[in-house]
Amino acid sequence: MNKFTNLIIRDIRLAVRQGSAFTMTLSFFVVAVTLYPLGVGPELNILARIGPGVLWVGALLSCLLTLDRIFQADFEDGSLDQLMLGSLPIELMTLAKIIAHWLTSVVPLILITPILAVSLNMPADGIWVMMLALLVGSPVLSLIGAVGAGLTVGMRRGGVLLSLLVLPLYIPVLIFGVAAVEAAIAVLPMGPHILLLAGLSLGALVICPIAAAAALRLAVE
Amino acid sequence: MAVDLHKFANPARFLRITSAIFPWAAIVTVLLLAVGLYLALFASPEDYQQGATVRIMFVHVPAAWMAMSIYVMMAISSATGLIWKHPVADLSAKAAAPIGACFTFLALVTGSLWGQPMWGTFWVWDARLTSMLILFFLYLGYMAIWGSFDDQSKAGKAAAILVLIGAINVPIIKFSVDWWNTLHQPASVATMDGPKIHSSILTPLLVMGLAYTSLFLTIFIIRVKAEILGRRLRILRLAHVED
Amino acid sequence: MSLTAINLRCIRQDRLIFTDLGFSLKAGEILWVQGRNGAGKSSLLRMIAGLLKPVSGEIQWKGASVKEDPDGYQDQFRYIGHQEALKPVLSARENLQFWADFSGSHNVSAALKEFDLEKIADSPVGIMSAGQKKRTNLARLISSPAPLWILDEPISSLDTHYIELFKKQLEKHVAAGGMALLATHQDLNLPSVHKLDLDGPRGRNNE
Amino acid sequence: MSTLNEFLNMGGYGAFVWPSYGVSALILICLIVLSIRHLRKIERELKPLETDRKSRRRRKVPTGDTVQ
Repeated sequence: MNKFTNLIIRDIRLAVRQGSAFTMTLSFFVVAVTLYPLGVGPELNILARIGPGVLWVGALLSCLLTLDRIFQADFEDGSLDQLMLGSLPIELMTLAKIIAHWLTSVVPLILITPILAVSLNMPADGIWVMMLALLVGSPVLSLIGAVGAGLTVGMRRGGVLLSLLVLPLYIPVLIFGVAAVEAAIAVLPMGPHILLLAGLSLGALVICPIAAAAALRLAVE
Repeated sequence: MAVDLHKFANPARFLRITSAIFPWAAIVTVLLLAVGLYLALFASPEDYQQGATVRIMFVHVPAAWMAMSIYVMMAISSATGLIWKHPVADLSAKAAAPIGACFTFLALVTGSLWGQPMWGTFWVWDARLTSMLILFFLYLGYMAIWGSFDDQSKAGKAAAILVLIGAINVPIIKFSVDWWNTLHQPASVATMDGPKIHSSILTPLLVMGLAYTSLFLTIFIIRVKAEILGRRLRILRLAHVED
Repeated sequence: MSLTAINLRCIRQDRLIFTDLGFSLKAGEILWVQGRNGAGKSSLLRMIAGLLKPVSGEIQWKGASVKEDPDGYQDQFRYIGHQEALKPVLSARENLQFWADFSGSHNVSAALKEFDLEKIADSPVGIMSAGQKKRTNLARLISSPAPLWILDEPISSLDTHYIELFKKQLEKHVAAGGMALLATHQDLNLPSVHKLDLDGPRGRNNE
Repeated sequence: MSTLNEFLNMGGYGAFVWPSYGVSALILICLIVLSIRHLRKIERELKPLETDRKSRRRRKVPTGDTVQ
């Protein structure tokens, strides 16, 4: 099992040493969300109304930004070949890469959400549920994103294709995520929404590493 | 290096079968379309509530059926391609995709044309129309992935993986959009259910559905033949350059 | 211990690279794969390493087909490709340590000594020269040992002094009963070498 | 005469029924035409290569080392 954790630790160490990956995602998320009040206008009740949707769409898009780096960096310097030839099964290797991406790119988004939520005039318990929903739903972003990244690794302008492939599949997460936050704000039971998000994550956890591994076997040929 | 035409190049048997079916499919399509259009436009009575707009349904509903069933057919043929390495499976999915995209687009256009008299605006975020729109994006993604690989056999496998992941997600998306629709259900909007399906409406609907299916089969045969000959052309050109 | 390939056929982008290609290699032998650029040297090596699936034909390790026990076969070889597979941000030691742990072996310091990399072991790979990077990559052969070496242009950016050093390592490996599959343009006049010329008629083993 | 334009008018909804049939017909016909033209183009380009391959095979047979 230590091969698996070694790979995750190595990827995290790489992300930490190349600090740019962190700051890029966070700054994109902050800038993208602050554009909405500038566009929609500063009325607080409107911002409160669109807050959950804006935050979720922002999280989706900034996660999308970092997706093609999951395999592309290793593909370019040849590490992907070596990783495929290791005795660690490719599905587990892909899962390790996905977990590393989730920790280095998606968790920071969750940590910064409260500040942005306040700027969008979101009530306190809404913020707490927003972070919970992001925490439960965001693994799907990395998992399905990894399948898209695997399919487009090694392509000249894979980034555009990646977003076209992956965004339609993000829609259920967006819908249940926003529903959970709006239910919390309206003091309605948000249990079912969170459970559905968890269901999506678990389902993706099973299917996506296998699909991503198949895509990588293709890319390495 | 001697070039040897591997078995992918000319699946003669498949081509022979399809070109035999083709004339029959074309004739059946024309007949069914004639009967369907006659029933849809002339024979069936106007609906007491919606008036003549119900006639749009005879074009909208079959297109929506075809959009869904073609995507399922693509998923099945891609799965056989991945599992049994059948050489024509990927190409048949690639041939079907543009047809599916056209039917999805038609379903969207006719749906919004139906919506205008009913709701007063061309586009209402109705659950079915929204799912159809997302299905249209999945079709675009599928066709885009074929275009972005230079190695066609790799493109086939990548597209197969994508359509299988898509097929798993379609029911989830459908469920989540319905869930989303009930959450934001403005009281006044009447859903697309329309009148109880009366037999006088059902028969033209079924006939038009069959007509669209055989139309799909006819176009599909043309396109899959073009894909197979296209691959053969690529291989012969390479052989030509090689010697 | 033997590696045999039986009428392999390779097709890439609908183009036939080679067909009916076969060879066999026993312990203590080196197979020198020759051929002009694009003749399929890299494709053959990637195929033996299992990265590229042959359209037809079979690869056997110790007489048994590779498909039966793919994981077992993967521990038996080390593949060195064109690229260095090293992370520029990490130091040479960290890189080798990661790959050693990844393949379950632990003699990184010996590898650094063999390819005399101790001086630059702790500086990031990013600031190293091409030759130093290539030596660090080759040091992987020592830090994670395997009986079969699959080497694709191993000495492309090395100067003569380090080519000799690499040749010594290769001879030591072969003398100890190891095997090597080598694709290179320079003649290393190594002992017990079989040649496989992919430009020859149908790339059959013509030694 | 009146039944014709009354039929075309369709109780005022004609403006939506006819365009939907029109768009459907237009797009399906375009799809058929494009597919057929695509097929013809490929067949046209294939013909010279096919004849060239057959002729090369006839020339090679005497030497006994046929390629295919």
